[in-house]
Amino acid sequence: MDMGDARQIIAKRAASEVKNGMIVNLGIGIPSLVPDYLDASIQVFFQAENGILGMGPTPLENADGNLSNAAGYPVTILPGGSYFDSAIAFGMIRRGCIDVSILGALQVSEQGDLANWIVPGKRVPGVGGAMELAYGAKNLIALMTHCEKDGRPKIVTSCTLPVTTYRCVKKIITEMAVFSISDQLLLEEIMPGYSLNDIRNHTEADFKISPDLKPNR
Amino acid sequence: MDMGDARQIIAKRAASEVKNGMIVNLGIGIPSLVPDYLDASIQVFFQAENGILGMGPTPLENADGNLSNAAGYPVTILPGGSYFDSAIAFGMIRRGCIDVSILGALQVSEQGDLANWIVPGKRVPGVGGAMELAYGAKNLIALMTHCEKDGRPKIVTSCTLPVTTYRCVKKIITEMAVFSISDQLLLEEIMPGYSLNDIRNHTEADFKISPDLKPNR
Amino acid sequence: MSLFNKVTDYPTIKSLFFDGMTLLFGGFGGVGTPPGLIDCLIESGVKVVKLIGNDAGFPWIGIGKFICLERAQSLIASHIGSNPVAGELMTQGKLNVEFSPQGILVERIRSGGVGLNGFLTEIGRGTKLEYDKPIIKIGDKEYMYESPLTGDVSLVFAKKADTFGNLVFDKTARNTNPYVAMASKITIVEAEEIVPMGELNPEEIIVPGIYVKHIVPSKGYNWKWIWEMPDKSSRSAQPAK
Amino acid sequence: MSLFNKVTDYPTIKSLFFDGMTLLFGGFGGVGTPPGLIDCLIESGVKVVKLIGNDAGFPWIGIGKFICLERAQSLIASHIGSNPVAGELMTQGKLNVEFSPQGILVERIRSGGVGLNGFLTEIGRGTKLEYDKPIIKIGDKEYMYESPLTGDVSLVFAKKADTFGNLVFDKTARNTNPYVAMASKITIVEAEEIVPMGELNPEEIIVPGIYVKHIVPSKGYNWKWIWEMPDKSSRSAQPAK
Repeated sequence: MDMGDARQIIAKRAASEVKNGMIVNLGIGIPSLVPDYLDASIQVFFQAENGILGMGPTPLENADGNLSNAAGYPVTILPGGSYFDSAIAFGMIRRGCIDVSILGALQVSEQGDLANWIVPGKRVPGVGGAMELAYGAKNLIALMTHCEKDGRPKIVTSCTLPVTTYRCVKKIITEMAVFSISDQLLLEEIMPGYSLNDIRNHTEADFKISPDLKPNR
Repeated sequence: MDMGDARQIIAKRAASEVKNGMIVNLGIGIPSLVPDYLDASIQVFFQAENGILGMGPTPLENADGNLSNAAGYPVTILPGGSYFDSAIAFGMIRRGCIDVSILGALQVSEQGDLANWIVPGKRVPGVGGAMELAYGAKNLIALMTHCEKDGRPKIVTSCTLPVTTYRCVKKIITEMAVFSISDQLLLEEIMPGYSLNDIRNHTEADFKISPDLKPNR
Repeated sequence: MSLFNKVTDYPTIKSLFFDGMTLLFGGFGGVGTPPGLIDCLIESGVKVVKLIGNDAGFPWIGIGKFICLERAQSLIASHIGSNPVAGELMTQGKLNVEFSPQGILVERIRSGGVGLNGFLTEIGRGTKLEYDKPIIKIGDKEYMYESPLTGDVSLVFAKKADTFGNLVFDKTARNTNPYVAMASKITIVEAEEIVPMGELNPEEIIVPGIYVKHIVPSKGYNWKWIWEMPDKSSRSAQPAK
Repeated sequence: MSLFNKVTDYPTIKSLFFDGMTLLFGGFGGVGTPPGLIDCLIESGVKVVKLIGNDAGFPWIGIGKFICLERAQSLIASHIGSNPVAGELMTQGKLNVEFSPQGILVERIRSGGVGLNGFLTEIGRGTKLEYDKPIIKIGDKEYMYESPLTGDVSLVFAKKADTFGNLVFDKTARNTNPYVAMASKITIVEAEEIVPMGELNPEEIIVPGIYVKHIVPSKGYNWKWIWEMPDKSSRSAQPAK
């Protein structure tokens, strides 16, 4: 499977975590693809940390330079939406007003430690709002391809990359599997085309198998 | 002189401290009388800690219940005025945006300590915004009658009442005299009808006499 | 988007109150304290372990009405001067009052409301209001630690609410309300006007609906009396014409 | 009230900048960073000891243009990912970068802007971003102390200003601007529109004029390019129709 396909599969599976009436924050990368897979019947408020609640779809024309999401891309606003400053945007985030935050990840440990802000010596983007999103969201879902391009697993015993926030990830979705993390790392789903053995072979962390383990729909 | 006359004399003298272009906060009590003595040519912005900048005169009719000063009395708003919440109102105050704050006082010490919030066992109104006004204002002027009704002096060596804020008062105006306080308490003016001896007899604190000492206009 | 309709009625609100709750209320000298929700609180018969708000109101206005019933165990406020009954209860040991400087108090509510863990300040240092607050040394300076305040229930007064709970305030009735709205598990809003979602300009919204749980229509406010009382000397705090 | 007229021109602004100043800038990913004032800063030839703002912008947008000139000694920001030049300068030791979590950074600016002395938080505890920040124990919990940030000069972008400096912002171009406007000795505003005092609705004003020292008219903004660049893959972060 190529990287692009994997990203779409992950995004599609993540979309099923978004329920009617939720307040949702999406990180950059794979999470930004999630809205494409939301059922039309789902009504949610998308929040962005630059200061908007109730983001609507990308405008088809006449984009407004002063109306963008946290990545700087043009958006619209839905009825009931509001603008505010970025201190209040993060106030909402820290205070636990976000029902689900879906973030991209570089590594997740079996305790739910998230690493997604720096690859020392290579990429130094800075942490942005990730630490607070990880800290405050009622439910934090990490999306990532199961392994690095060179095959190294990203679900690890202990993060080798600098940690963004400790013990924050509640669910991991990759193209191979879905894990939950509460007291322990639990395999919840095996995605189509993969076997339990595939997952064992590509996961560094120890995991238990959920009694409800099911192959993906 | 009766108390009412003394209050008017103090307010009138205090009004001459308000200069064109200033941002001004007035406390309750004698300070609230100051605007009555402002020259019509003086343009200032009055700020109140409940969340308004640019207060105008008391409305002559149709007072708006949702438009009041910090004491709850009806006001109006002038062109250029704004509303904000009370956290921002106090942000302005602590940050030093108020050019002059004119507060009523119960006692002022020779170091400029202000006591104006509590008379233990008698009056317990609570401190309100006085501590922050005293802390933040570029210039803090305390207004009070020179003595208690029983004759005890209010300008003291050291406050016997609980202190609101230490070393904050820059000027004291009473019906008998005007003092400045920087390194020391300095008599700047003797008000009409009083002598230097009167002031000495009714002031507990030590004071020096300003080289520029002048009787009041 | 009826999914986001939070409008309800007073009987429903009454059932949300519970004995032992910590209650935050908006308002400044009674102005902006939701009168309908205070009446509802009174009718509920509930006892409050801690009241948090700018002041004690007046005996017949704002939170004052409730305080006079002696059903509050403690109060954190910046002053109680306008409510002599509160002073008496305090003196008699029936109401435990903690005074906080006015701007510090609203910042403590904000600190809780935005999910921070308190802040440092010099305001009140060395005075009676230091209580036993921790003194923190940063570099060679010492500051007081002010703890964040949060509650179980917040009572808020707004000019307009849409059905999602986006709020707009009116003039100086805004005061502490925006932060009180952020600081409790359950925020209840009494609004002078309730409009459909989409009717408020997103730019003028002061409190986003995300913070609001329940909305009831106001039956009108009553704080104009403050300056209409014959026993209060009129006060002009502004430049005379 | 011409007394309160703060409108001036770019040459006057240029003369306000000085070597060694600490500069705060509004904006989020370039959006809302005043382009005319940044150009003016560039033309001034001044060196800045400390830059403080949400991010490093893009190499040709926002504060990024200035950073690329290597005239800033240090930067406090939440990320520099959109400006590779900033990353290179950091790696080469030519730009000292302190990373602060995004919401914590704007709260630090606010803390300075409202005259408080910093705050406590758990955000970033145990991570690389702890730096050598003081750890404060309150009760049995440990928090990081975050210091307030203030500057000599703040650069702010507004939709509308009246001549007194009352400010209104536009949609998501508001972001950090309101707090940046409060946190420096000299706040300079670039406004898309300047109107006489009294023309703004007092209720819609986000930053009261009390904080603003100088106002210049904007020559237009330039951040729409961000999504028009051919080398950036388009990104839909919202529900598709």
